[in-house]
Amino acid sequence: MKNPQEIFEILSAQFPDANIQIDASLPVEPIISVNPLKINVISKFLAENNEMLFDSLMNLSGVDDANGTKTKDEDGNDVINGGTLSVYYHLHATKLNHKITLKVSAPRENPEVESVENIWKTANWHEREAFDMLGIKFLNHPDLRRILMPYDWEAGYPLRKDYKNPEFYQGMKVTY
Amino acid sequence: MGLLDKEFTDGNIVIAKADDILNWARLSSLWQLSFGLACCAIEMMATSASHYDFDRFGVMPRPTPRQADVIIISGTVTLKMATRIKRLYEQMPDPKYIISMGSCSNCGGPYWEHGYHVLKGVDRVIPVDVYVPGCPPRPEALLEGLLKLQEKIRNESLVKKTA
Amino acid sequence: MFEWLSEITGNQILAAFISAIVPVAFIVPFVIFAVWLERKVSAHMQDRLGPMRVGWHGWLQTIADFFKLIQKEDIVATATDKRFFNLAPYLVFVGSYAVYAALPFSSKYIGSNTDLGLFYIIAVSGLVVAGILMAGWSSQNKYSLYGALRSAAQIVSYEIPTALVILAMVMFTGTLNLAKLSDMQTSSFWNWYIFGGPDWGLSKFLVIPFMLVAFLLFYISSLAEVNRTPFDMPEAESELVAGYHTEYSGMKFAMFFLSEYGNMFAVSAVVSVLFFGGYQSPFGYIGNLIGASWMVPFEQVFWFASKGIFFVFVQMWLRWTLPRVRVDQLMTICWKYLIPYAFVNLIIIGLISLI
Amino acid sequence: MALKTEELVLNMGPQHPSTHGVLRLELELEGEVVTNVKPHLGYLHRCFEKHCEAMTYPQVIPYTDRMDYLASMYNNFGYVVGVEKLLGIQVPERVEYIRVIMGELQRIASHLVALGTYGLDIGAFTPFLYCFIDREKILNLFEITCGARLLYNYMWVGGLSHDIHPDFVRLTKEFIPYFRPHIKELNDLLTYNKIFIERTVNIGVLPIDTAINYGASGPVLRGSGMKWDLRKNDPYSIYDRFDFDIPTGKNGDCWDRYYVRVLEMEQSLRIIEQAIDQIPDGDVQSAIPKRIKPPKGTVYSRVENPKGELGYFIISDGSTSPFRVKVRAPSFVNLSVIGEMCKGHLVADVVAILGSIDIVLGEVDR
Repeated sequence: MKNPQEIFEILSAQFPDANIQIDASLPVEPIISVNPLKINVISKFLAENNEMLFDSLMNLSGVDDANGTKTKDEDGNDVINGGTLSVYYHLHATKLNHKITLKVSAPRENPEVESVENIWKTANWHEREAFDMLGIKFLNHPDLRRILMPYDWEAGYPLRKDYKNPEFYQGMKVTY
Repeated sequence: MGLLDKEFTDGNIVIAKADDILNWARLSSLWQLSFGLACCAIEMMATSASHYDFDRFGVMPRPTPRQADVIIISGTVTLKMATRIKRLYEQMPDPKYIISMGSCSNCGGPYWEHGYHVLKGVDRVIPVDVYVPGCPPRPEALLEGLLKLQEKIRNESLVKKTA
Repeated sequence: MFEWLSEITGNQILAAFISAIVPVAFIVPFVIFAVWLERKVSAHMQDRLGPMRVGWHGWLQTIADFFKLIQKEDIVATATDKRFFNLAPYLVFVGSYAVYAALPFSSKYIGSNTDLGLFYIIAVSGLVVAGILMAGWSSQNKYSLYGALRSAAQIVSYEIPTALVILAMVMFTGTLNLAKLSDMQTSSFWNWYIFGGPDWGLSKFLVIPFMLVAFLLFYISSLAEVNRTPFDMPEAESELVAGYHTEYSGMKFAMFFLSEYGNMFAVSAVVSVLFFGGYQSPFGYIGNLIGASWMVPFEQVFWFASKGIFFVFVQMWLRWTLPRVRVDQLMTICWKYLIPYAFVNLIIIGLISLI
Repeated sequence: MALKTEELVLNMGPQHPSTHGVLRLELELEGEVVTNVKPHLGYLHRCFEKHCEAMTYPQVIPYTDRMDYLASMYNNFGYVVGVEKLLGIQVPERVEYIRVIMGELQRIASHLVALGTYGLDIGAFTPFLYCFIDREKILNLFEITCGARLLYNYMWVGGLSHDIHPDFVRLTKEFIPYFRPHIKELNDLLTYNKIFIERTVNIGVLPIDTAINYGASGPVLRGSGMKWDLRKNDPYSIYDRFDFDIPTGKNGDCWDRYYVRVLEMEQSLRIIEQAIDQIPDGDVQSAIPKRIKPPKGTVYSRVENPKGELGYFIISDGSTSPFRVKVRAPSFVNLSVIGEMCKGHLVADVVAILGSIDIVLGEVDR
């Protein structure tokens, strides 16, 4: 039964080059942020190492941090450029019963994160949903395509803060 | 008695008599397509269960659109589902009716403002006969909607196509 | 019936035509009653009321359904094979309607008193399979194809236990003619074949358990013959949408409905003739008691219809209680259980009939 | 010369009697044997997460109702526990007890629908209607407290929308002895029915480690034999005060998942029995804050929804409306296992397996 602080020490000792920091200032749970291209190596370590045994990925959620510069385009709604999109991993070890939260941030222009699908099979659909909603590309994911939106939806990624509704979709008026 | 009080202006007696029988037949055996979308589908199932029994009005769930007369759009119609509903509607043989159940299919319901994937009302895709308000409408409301539809069919006539 | 008519009218064709109309006059009202009965029975079994608004307790419901189905648009999809698509429902109806020719409604009336009654019934029910395959294949719909193939396999393989049980009965009774069969089981229910047949003796008591087994085997395979639960694989709603009649609408679908219920009564009638004394009354006829012998044939028709409807009720009862069997389990039941039991039963009854 | 056979792709489309709503399963078949299953989702995607970003904290609660519309009490429960953790407020005892009772009643109602529609999938029509009769009794209980039959908006952040009806306790006490024999009746009608057993035993077997790897939870995980229930392993609210045990299956097939739900209904009855007598009195709306403005931060709260582990990941940026809410829906995760379970089975088994994992499309597509 380890608390996130000890896990953070073990991780930063194990992977010195993956600039791992811990941010315990905000309420409820400390978050360990990791380099996006190293996430699969770290996850494999977390899953296999017999002190950790994180065998279940509870939740994988994509978030639009919206921390870029806001500019107004011609008809009034703002466009964000720069800043990051991040992915939060909530891991849980059923046998040793401890939990941690990993955070990975990738630049907004072309957000690329390593896929953890081969470690936890449940990540397959969660990653597809993050791609569908926010456009975060997961490298070497078995079949990365939209899961909830129609496959031929070109009006961008709906959960981004600067998303604008298309006027029509296949002849049907989208907005009210 | 029934013969005399029917004024002769609205079509002659023979047509009126045949109309009544055909309309009575159509309205008392509305076969419903067993098709549910969301929370309203659970209320529709509760309506066809023992407590509120749809079968009393002759409504029998049929699995295939070919044998269905009324399709109850029970739930939120999303853009991805709208094309399928249009195709389902076209598969049904002709004297067919639509009951739009719940505010989601009436006008987009609670998802009207931020629902980027929700079709704001099923009447943008298929012609609706009866709207049943509520989210989800109570089984009694759905039964009342069915009676409204039966009312509408009773007044239809071979001669002049109302809808 | 046919002979009597041809004497009166003089020419054969007219007599044949009239004697063909009489079963239809029985089937259509029976089907209207049976569809209403099924909806009310299923409703009351499920603690609800069933059709109530269409006439007193919904007795006009099926008539309303029939009139509505007439008004429905008759959709024939472009990809279907038109000729077979339109022919299939009538072929299925003919398959179940032809069985009525050999059914003895009463001592006075039987469609045609052929000596090969039972043999004819098995042969004719093969038409139903052809009709179903035609319906499934021609509607160009994957679900219909699946439903049709399953139902064809099911009916064909369940005909073997039916034939074996009929063979056992023929060995015991000595005749294929249904009218003679019913005559032999006269006067009281104790003479019915389920209780060992009319002639007293050791063989009567020995054969009773095996007659019961024969009855059960015959009834189970007749359920499969008619695609009723637990063998209603072809219109297994939950996986095959509506089986072979997915693409049919309006009057063609009504024809399928008509033939399904007609087939149900036909099969129940054969069961009641073989084991429960056809049109014989269990206690003797009121007509004989009060000396009005003209009443007897009508009583016989009453007993024949009520036995048939009782077995139709049992089929409905099974439909609303039992879950559905999977296709391969269906085949295992037939080939690994029903047919071996039918063989053993056949041998034993054969030996007993020698005593 | 070998018979040339082709793969047949069969679409159990969005409109199909057995897909529990609008789910499209693309089956690749060899004859009747399934070689591959590709689910297509999104036919009921109602943009829940976009609404959370535009609404304030209390306004989001009616939308949580509409996610898993068969267990909407428990959806509120998960969301409300998360926001209270973020705010750090403590809810009065009376509210905790009422929430547990409502949650367990909702679990019974949700399992009743699951078992009823599972009977429909296997072909038995009548159990479905008997289950709905009992469910109507529970819906009456909900209706007298919060006025709604299906979607209640009952559990608010820090309290409840209405106090319980004066004779709610009496009606619940009458419901328990009324319902217990009905579980036995359901068992006789369906659970021990020879054909039902033939159709469900050793179908869709899910070993424990694949279940954990795919993140399955709730009756699907417990059916595989793992004793894992959030009410005991990661307790929230006051579940640690009641004693109830966690039923688990043996070999993780459809029958076990079905039977775990039947046993869970009995356990929920036990919890309600214990909780109904100890409801302290007090005001249910005393701890509801006037303006809900939680501090900047994140919280991941998870509760034992009747379908499985329902998790809310809430990120707040200090304003009155959440910055981002991500929902870990149990049906969405349980459905991802269907591809693994259906290989090598027949079409009729795919329907049985889909029925046994009991998914609700409102939750799958959010």
